[in-house]
Amino acid sequence: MSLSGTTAEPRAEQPFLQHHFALPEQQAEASKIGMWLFLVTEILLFGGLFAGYGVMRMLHAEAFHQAHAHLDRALGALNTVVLLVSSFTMAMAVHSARRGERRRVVLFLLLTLTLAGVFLGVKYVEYSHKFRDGLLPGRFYAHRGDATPGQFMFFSFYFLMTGLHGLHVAAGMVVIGWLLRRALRGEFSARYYTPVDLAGLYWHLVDMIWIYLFPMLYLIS
Amino acid sequence: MSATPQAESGTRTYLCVLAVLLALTAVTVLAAGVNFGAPSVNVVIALAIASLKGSLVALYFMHLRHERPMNAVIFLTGLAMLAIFLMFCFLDTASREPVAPSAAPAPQAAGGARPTSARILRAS
Amino acid sequence: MTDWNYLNERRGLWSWLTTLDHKRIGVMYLWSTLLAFFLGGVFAMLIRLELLTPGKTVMSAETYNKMFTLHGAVMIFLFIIPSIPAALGNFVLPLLLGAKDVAFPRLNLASYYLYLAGALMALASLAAGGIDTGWTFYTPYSTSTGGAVNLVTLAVFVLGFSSIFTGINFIATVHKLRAPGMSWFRMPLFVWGMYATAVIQILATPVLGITVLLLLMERLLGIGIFDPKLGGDPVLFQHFFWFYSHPAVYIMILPGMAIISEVIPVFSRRPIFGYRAIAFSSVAIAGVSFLVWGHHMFVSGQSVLASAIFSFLTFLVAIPSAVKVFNWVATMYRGSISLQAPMLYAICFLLLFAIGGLTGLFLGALATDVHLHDTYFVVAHFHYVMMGGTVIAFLAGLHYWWPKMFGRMYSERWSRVAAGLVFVGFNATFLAQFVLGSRGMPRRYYNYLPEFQPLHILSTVGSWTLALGLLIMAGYLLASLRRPPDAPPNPWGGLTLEWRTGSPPPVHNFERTPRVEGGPYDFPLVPEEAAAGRRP
Amino acid sequence: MITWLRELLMPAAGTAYARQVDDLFLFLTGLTLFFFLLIAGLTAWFVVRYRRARGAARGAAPSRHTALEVAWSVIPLALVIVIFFWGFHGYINAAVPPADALEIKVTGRKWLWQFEYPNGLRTINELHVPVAKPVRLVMISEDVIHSFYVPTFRIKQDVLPGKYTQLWFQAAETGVHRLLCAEFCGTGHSDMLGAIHVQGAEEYSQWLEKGGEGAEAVPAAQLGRLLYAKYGCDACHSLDGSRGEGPSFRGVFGRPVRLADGRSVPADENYLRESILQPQAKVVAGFQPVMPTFQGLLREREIAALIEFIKEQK
Ligand code: HEA
Ligand code: HEA
Ligand code: HEC
Ligand code: CUA
Ligand SMILES: [Cu+2]
Repeated sequence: MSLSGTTAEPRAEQPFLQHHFALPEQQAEASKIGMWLFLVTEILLFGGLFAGYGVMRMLHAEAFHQAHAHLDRALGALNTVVLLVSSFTMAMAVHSARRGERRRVVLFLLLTLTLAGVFLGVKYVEYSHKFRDGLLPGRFYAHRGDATPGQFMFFSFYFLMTGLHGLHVAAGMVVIGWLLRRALRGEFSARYYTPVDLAGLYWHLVDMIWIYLFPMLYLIS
Repeated sequence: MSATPQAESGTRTYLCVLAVLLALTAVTVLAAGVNFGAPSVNVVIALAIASLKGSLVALYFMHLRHERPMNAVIFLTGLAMLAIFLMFCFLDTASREPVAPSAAPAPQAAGGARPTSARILRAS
Repeated sequence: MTDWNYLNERRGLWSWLTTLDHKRIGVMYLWSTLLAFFLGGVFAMLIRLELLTPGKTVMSAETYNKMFTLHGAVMIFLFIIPSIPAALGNFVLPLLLGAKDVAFPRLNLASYYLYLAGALMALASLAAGGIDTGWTFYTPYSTSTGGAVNLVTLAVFVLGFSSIFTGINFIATVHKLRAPGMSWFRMPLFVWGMYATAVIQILATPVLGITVLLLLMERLLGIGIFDPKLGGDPVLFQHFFWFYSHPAVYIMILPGMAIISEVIPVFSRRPIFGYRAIAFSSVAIAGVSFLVWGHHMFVSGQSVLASAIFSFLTFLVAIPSAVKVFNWVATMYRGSISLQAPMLYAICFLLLFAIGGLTGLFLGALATDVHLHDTYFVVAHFHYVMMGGTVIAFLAGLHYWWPKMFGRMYSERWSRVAAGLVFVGFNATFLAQFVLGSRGMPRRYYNYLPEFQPLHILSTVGSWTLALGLLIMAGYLLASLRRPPDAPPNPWGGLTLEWRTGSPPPVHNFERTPRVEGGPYDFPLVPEEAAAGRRP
Repeated sequence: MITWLRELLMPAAGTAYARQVDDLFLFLTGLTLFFFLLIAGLTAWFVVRYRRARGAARGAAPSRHTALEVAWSVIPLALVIVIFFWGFHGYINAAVPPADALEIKVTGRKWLWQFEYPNGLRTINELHVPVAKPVRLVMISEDVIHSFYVPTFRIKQDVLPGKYTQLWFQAAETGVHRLLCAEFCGTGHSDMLGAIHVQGAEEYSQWLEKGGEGAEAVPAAQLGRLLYAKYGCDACHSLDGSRGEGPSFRGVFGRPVRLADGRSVPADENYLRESILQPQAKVVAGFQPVMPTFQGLLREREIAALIEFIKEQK
């Protein structure tokens, strides 16, 4: 896609079109490529944690197995479901935006936001249990009577991974909130909804990462 | 516009995908309970299912199925790099030579007896 | 020449700090990185001074250790990584593509402010007691030593994202903002180089981010992953670190190679030899660079199997570099060569990079690396590729685009003097270090055996010559700014798009979006001797 | 010419293996010189011949030439593959010690090397080995990563905390070789030196019998000075009064010492002895308790010698 060709309508009618782009398509595609590149960096950021987790698990298989028993599978599964559904609602939000159905966009964004809130709520419950039992990362690990040593290592990674992921969820909520505001102002249309599109991509990635975290942390058998 | 999927995937598609995702979640949880002999089998199964779910999200929710291929290329390159990173980290950890003073046993004396990769390489 | 340009259309500090113009952001990056280079250079001079005699010359061991750590960190994270892409690249890439700006101007500015923040944090660490870990932050030393390590790791994290943002911007720009008629194989090779660089920046830098975060967590929470006492593995840190830092060395050299690929054809008035070979080798280097990081760990306790694999893959990287070198040389054949400043530096690059790269083979070979690892041989190797390669190429680019950026020509005579001093001084400084290393002088040594002193003296004196050369360069470049604008739009007779607009360019780069008919180096085979734009 | 280069670039070779390494090193040096001269030569020629001022016959020149391009990709490829196997061959032999090797345990710590021989004898910064017999070092660190480096043997191996690594060599002739620490480990990194004494079988076994003694002749204070360097006290304690990792020995003896816990004790013989054997017992104010204990490492006579030596530093 190059600068060639002229825009259908004068720029005046395309307030969102930045000066250095010739066409809305060009701008939209550029932003999309940018977003995917950003998602890749996110994957590799978490990748470091995956690598560390994998190696430590190779070195302390037994301890990891013992330790993961302290996690609440039910809550983990619940959160997985919550996040999957939120992913669906987000996809619907984008879908409606593309169709220019502004009211449904708002509706689905609201749903997604609530589900994200639920997710963090559940995490809060889980965390508070761990804190109470002294299942804390690193040198703060205070749990007594472990069968095998080195279980703190599991919780180091549990908190690092879910923590970083949680931060991403929170950030996502901020973005969705901002989208809601713009959607309510009716700034999006079938011709311009890139922000919704990009936020959607981000949200699905956050979901995808959890899809891996869940079995890695909760389902070691 | 060309950024949007050529073949619109509609509400129904999204609903189906969601259903499958939820089903697969149930499957992993159940599978985790079953004992397939070696624990490694469970790990493989769990990760396989996760990858299946992941690709569904990527293909439909993230439109990669209908997008222009460029974005998919970017995504896959990222995954490839991640794979390389994990692969070498694990390979090194798995193939370290257990060394020990003949008195005390090595920290991970597990494979003390088996011919170490160095010996194999040397033999070849 | 146009009197309204990006420099003077809007005035005042505020107009700079809030600008979204890639040219202005590039210029801000340029001054910042040059400042960092100067700073790193000052530290270098102090290092060399201390090494003039064994034992204490001017500073204590503690100070010395902080000195080389800071020197390395500043040169790598604050200077060489951003230097060519974020400073020169930001300025010329859109021009070369015939675009009005990069794809995401706001992201571009954000990148600069992240850089600024990171730089300030890194320098603040000086006040906070400095750090003595070496730029490689090896655990468990880095988790047990005192000082401002936490602050610096955070700084590195921030700087990483500034670099990532530049990468994202460049890739999106190359894909979406090429001028009409500019097919992929009509792109100047500089763009290809930048593209390959951006790929590495995006794929490698996040891992650096998580690495320093884990290091931070290790220090704050004692999570144990790198701490043998807690069942962790200190060698794993080295895997994490080098997964970024080896590709990072190609983040450094690819832009350098990219500049050389522009300068040599222009000053030889010849189509570049093997355009596609050079373009693809850039991409090849980017790809393979992810498979070789273990060659920094041959004696680290890494498994023999891993070492063997990494050693083999390391050698494969050498091939595309070889291809490039030979193509550059072949380009000069039957050319019409003029030795103006940029070409002078380009030729310095050819010679110095060849040495630096070839000595890389000593280090890639297992048996020899065991002896040479962590000796001055390694120090010499990477200064030949980084200072002699990248920095010299950066200077070539600086002299090549200086007229375009600031609308001024600089003194030809002084530029020759400076180049000469730099070349001689550099070799004196670092050739000596090859011998030091192969004779068994370890690096990061505050104190050394008397038998090594003669070579250290040579090296130190060399560094003074080098510094003199660079200071002269700084002198005439800065002096040129105080003269009225005198640069023609196309002083060197280049064919790429940036020469088709004013020097300095107008705010939106081109009066009219240019259309591209031919390739970037289609010089007429028999060049008119009236070399375009020679100064009267 | 070759030997001249070898002498110029490499330290003397103390093992047969070292010579193998040198061969590869010299081959690579030749390769480097060749390609450098090739590139420099061509560049110089073109620059002179085709200077813009000069009206040389330029005419048409191809901007691509497949045969040429293939050649200069394939030839380097072939070369590097040769180099790889050459280097790999040496490395793999160095990596796998012979089964019958004599085993010595090495412990690295900030900033000294400690050796433990099969018969339980311990030495510091001084490794004694028999000539022409394979020796296997099993190494571990007590703090950070160090690296065991013997330039004349062309061998190096990082010494890790919490995990054993190994190294082996077979010294060709009797003599003394230098041992260095090659991985940055802090303030004393460049002072973490040692010596490897390669002795004839006879001499070596006698040395072992005598429990490593051999310095009776030397008067106490002189012996103290030797030990001061040998045991790496100099890494932390200066003699010129300048403050290092630890306090200077200059004028220590006799004056009252302020301790971290506020107390003040006179620096008499007993204090010095204690400071050497249990450094953490009385920590000097303003210093970290980083001094390693020398309990069980020093023979009675050596302790006396060190104290004598410290007393002399007025
Ligand atoms: C600009 C940065 C840069 C570049 C481009 C390179 C390029 C290369 N480097 Fe280097 N390297 C560093 C920066 C760089 N390096 C740094 C900073 C360190 C130390 C980090 C630290 O520890 O602090 C290091 C360390 C380092 C090591 C680890 C040493 C050790 O610590 O033990 C190794 C080992 O394999 C290595 C190898 C190579 C190789 C094979 C290349 C190859 O890419 C070179 C390819 C180029 C050529 C081969 C020359 C051109 C070709 C010809 C002239 C034709 C003839 C060619 C053939 C016959 C093959 N480098
Ligand atoms: C980009 C990378 C880079 C560059 C350019 C340099 C440049 C130099 N370096 Fe350094 N160096 C490193 C990266 C670099 N270094 C790294 C990564 C390490 C390892 C650190 C570690 O072990 O952790 C290292 C380590 C290192 C050591 C080893 C320390 C040790 O192991 O104990 C030594 C010793 O001689 C040294 C010397 C020098 C010298 C003399 C220069 C000279 O070339 C410097 C010359 C520059 C100047 C004198 C400044 C002049 C600048 C200006 C005048 C500004 C220009 C302004 C305008 C144009 C307006 N460096
Ligand atoms: C790792 C560094 C280090 C090494 C090696 C070291 N010391 Fe020390 N030493 C210290 C430090 C730090 C102190 C001060 C804190 C303390 O008293 O523990 C100290 C204190 C002392 C003192 C008390 C000095 C005073 O001013 O009161 C004596 C005596 C001493 N050391 C002797 C020795 C001898 C003898 C050796 C070698 C056999 C040696 N040290 C090796 C670090 C070191
Ligand atoms: Cu021990 Cu350096
Ligand atoms: Cu490398």
